[in-house]
Amino acid sequence: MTALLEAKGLEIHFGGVVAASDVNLQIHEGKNLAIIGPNGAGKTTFLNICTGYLKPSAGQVFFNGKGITRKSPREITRLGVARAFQIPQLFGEHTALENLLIAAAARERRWAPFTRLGQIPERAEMMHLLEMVNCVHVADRPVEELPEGQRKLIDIAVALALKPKLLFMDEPTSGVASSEKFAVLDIVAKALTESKVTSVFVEHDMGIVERFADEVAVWNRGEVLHRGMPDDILSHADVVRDVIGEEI
Amino acid sequence: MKMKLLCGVAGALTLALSSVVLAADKPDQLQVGVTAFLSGPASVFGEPAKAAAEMMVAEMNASGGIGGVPLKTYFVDEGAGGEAVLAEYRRLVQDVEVDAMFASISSGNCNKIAPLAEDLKVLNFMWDCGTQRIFEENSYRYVFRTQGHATPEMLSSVLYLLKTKPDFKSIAVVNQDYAWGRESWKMFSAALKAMKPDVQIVAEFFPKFGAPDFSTEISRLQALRPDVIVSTSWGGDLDTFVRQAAQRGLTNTSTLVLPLAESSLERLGKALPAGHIVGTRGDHYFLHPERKSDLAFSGFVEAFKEKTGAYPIYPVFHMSQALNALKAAYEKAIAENGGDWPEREQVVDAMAGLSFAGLGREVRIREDNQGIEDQLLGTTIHVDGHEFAVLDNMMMFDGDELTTPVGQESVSWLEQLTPEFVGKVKVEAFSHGS
Amino acid sequence: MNLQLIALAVFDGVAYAALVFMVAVGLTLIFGVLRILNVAHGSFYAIGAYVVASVGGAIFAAGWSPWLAFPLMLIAAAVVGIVLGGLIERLLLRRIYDKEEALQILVTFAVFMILEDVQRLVWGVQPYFEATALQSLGNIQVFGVYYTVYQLILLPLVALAVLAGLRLFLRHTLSGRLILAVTEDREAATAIGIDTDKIYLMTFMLGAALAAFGGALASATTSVLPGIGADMIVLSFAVAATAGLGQIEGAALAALLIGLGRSFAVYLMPELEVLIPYLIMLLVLLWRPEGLFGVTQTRKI
Amino acid sequence: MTFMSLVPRLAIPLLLIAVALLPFLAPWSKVMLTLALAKGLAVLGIVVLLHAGQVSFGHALFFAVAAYSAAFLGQAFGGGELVSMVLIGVASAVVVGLLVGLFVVRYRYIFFGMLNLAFSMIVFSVLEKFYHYTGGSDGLQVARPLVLGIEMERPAFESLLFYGGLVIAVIVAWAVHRYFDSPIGHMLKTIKTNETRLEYLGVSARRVLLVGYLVSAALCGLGGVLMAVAQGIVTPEYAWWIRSGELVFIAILGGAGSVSGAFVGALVYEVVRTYASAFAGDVWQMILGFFLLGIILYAPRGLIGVYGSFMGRIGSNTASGKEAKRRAMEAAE
Repeated sequence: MTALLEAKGLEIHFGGVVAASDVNLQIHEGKNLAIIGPNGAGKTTFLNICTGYLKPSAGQVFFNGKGITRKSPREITRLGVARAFQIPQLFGEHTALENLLIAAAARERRWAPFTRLGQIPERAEMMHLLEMVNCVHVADRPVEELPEGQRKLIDIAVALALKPKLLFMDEPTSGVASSEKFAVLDIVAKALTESKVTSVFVEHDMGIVERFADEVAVWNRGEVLHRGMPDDILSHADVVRDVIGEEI
Repeated sequence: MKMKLLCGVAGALTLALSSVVLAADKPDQLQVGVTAFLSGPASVFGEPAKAAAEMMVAEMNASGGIGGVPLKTYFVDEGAGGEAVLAEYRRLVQDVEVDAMFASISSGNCNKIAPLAEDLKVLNFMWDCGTQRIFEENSYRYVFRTQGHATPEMLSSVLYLLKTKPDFKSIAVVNQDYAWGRESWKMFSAALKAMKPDVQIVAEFFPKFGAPDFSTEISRLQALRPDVIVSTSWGGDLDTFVRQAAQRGLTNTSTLVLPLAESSLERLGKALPAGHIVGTRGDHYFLHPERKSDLAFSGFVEAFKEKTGAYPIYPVFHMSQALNALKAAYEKAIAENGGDWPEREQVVDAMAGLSFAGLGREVRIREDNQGIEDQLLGTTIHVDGHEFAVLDNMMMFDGDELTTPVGQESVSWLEQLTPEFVGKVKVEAFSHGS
Repeated sequence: MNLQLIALAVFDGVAYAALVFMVAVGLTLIFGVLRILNVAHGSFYAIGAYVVASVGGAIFAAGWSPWLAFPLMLIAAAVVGIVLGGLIERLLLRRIYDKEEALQILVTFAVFMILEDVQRLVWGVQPYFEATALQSLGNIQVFGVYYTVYQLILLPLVALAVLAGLRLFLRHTLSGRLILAVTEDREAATAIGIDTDKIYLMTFMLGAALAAFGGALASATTSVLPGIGADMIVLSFAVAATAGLGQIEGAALAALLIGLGRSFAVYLMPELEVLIPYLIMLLVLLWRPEGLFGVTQTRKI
Repeated sequence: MTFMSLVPRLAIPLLLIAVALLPFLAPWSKVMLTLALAKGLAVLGIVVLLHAGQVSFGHALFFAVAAYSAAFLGQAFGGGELVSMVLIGVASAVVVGLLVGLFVVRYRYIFFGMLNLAFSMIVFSVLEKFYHYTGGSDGLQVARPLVLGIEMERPAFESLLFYGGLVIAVIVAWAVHRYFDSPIGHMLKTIKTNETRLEYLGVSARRVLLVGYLVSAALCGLGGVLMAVAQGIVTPEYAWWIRSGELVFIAILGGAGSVSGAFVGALVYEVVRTYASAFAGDVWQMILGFFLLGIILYAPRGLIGVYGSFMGRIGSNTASGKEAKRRAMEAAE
């Protein structure tokens, strides 16, 4: 099994708070990795480092064997790493479809000034993506008017529109009503499989982790404490005490 | 296509309208547009000129107007900016159809308006602006200047300085940074270097137009100690400079030469000490040595002081010249037209060689449409009865001798002057009491 | 350039910097708290100057003591700050705190345009000059050059006093601490129950009063005429931006930098005089985008 | 389709025809309208940046750069040629736009505005100070240029400028409209709403903004050249901060972000300004100030927004009310 992404010895701290301390992690192609851990454990920081939003004070990140530690989010994205956010990062004034079309135009580098966004060749593909995340009925509504749950889905769809090799998702089900969480993740998982995307997702809901993760990594105080198959990890005593206990 | 059709129809319509030629009947009124600064720093000139124009027009109309036709004036604020002035100028000429325009105070506006007036074929008096370039660079049929220009003003200042203070060695300049400040210094220095080749120019400052503070320049000048400091500034800039210079004792060590200070005398009050040289942009002075005992003159001065709270300054004189030039031109044209009201073109023809007098000495229009005006300068003195400096040791220079000859360019003409010119030039002297 | 000239240039620069600081510090204070760049700030400066020049002119002409010039300046500044600043904050700014930045700036731009004409209507267009305060302190000779005590000594002292006073006020009084709290974190301050409305009003009045005080002090050294506000505002923008918006001590240093730059330019390259403030601002901002003392803010995702 | 629902769609052509015919009724207005067009073009440049949520308080810089380039060209060739003036003017605005833009696109909001201000004040000071090259604060004369080698009289030249300007304005407005609807135009808009996401799409927000900045510089430049030849003079005041403020003012007045609003705003502004300064010389700035306050406080979508909701209200009495309102808004933007 080859590592699609590899983090080696990452270090970063904010003031006195250690957000990453000798973090080493390999992400394997074709697997869904869940990251769990208490608040402030450094999970989002890890995502921020891997996608170039933060620069670690020490350590390195490799994607497909290529160093990306000092690269910007833009360069890393262009290498095939996409990201969905805890708070959906969308273009609020644009419609759901337009959000996807902009992503598609970015992917295909459609810079010609007189082609209309609504008429780019990727339109059908994007409609299909919207269908996959069950949002076709809101395609023409500005996303700032949509409920959080739908915005989360569109945020993920925007990331998928880039056809990434690797997708980071920061708490894909937070803000989604608990009765819908599974439905949402079903949709996402289906879309991921369909597009053959490797994913890493930060998650607090252990039910979700259990159902969707192929592997689990446990974070605490900026360190990776454990790593393994969901069943093993979720029954691990320390994990139950430090992470899951807190979650309940 | 549609546009073309529309243009065609409308074009035909305008043609039809304009082909109705109006005979030169005596109009109900003679309309004159006046551009002047009514806002901004130069309103120190525009406001008195406007007040004067209203007084003089009322007086003219009371005595039958021009050829029996009363005058009506329209004022345009030059302070609104060049583009608004031009728009308003067009509106007055094309819409209101004024008979003549007086434009303007600013040389910049004169530069813009002169070619426009020529194209619109409207009689235009450059009633106050000083730039000598307009008639040196182009010739005009419709544009005239009813007063002198910058060259005699600067040349007379240099001559007065050389006559009253022949032994000075060094000079510095503090002028406003805009065309007038730069051009006037170019001419002043050209004339000075030509007539006193050994003069030392120790500093040239062009602080920003409207600068509120000259402290740094004054420190520098105090360290340099030039014998003479010239400044062609005016309005608030001049007032501020003189006050700050006086406060810090610069006026004790250097003689100031201030060609435009006649317009600041009253405002400066006691701040301008005795012994400094003041020019009047012509022979413009509320105590004009030849006119002050003339009842028409002193009556106007008193009435003006009554109305505005201040004595008349040079733009008032310039306004009187423009109005009197208009009157003289129409009267001449009427006479040449056998007593009938003249066509506009006939009035323009009548401008050739016209002579007229406003509040000062007589002015004559030369063949290049430039007015020839005498120049009066003096040295400040403080006397009882005036809360501000007045002029003593006055000299009147003949405008003919000092104005660049027709067809020559001012700076090169000034450069070929010689030190002998100082002695040759004709001067009439007056003292404060005379 | 010899030592004497350097000293002279420094004196001139410091006196100039003192005046600019007074205006810029008010601007930066207002920005720090209200997050509004107040274009009308220059108008407060001009109106402060006009009030002192016209009222002073009247009372000294009536034979009052020239020493009244100094209390008059303080009173004029306070009145302009409280009345004009208060009115503008309550009637206008309060309604636009939730609007876009561009609209906020334009509102103050509109106020600036209105106040320009108000000045013209009230005081006319002729320059006022009222130097009683300056004359009453006399001159002092340094290196054979006469300076006014007012400019060489009083202005820098007043500027230092204002700087020290502001520091004391902000660090050691309740109101001041509240202002600082709002400057540092608006949301948190609101969350813990600080009455931001009151703080905004107070800050705006204080900032406006400082600008008016700058104008009042300047009125003794310069002609007061239409347009002085427009020039002062861009200059104080430059100072505030160079320092880092919201930085009070920084504004003092930036004012000094720009004041000295300007006076040395007059001695060395007079042509560059007007360019200097903007060149300094540009170089500083290119090197440090948030200004000399500004703090970078990152967005949480 | 009722008549009322047709009105919004016809509004712009009707307004265009009205403006085109005005000079026949009032000949003096031709130049005023040309100046309004020139400003409208520059305001369109501001509108482009407003789409990215950025406000430049120094865009008069490009106006001035292009105007002075045209003036220098005219002086160098003793009159010059209108077409080359336009091309060189716009090209120099774009070149300066690139130099300035490379720096300023790294900044946002207040710092973007201030840096632009600083650049424009530097250019302003240089134009004002270096008298021997730039004519100082009095500026440079721009003699009436040849048009494709033909010498023209003033009336014909002014008509050409006006109608030529009108045609160019229509073409440019259409082009900008299309630019806004293109992918890169939409990306420009996302700089306002979510620049982080844009970067996470693999797009350089700076580059997107730089493109917008160059477009806006070119538009300001085009306006500047038109202004220079229409006025026959260029002055440093073209680059002054109040000029830049005026452009932003007009953009908000017309309707922030609206293409046609830029021209409607410029037209209204120019008319109000001309009449206010003619008939209320002492208070024209005050009138404009209150006008601006009223717009921001009571009609933040500008004149275009006022028009849109007005048409909507009329339309709402009819069956197709909503449709009419939507069309009115569409037509307006």
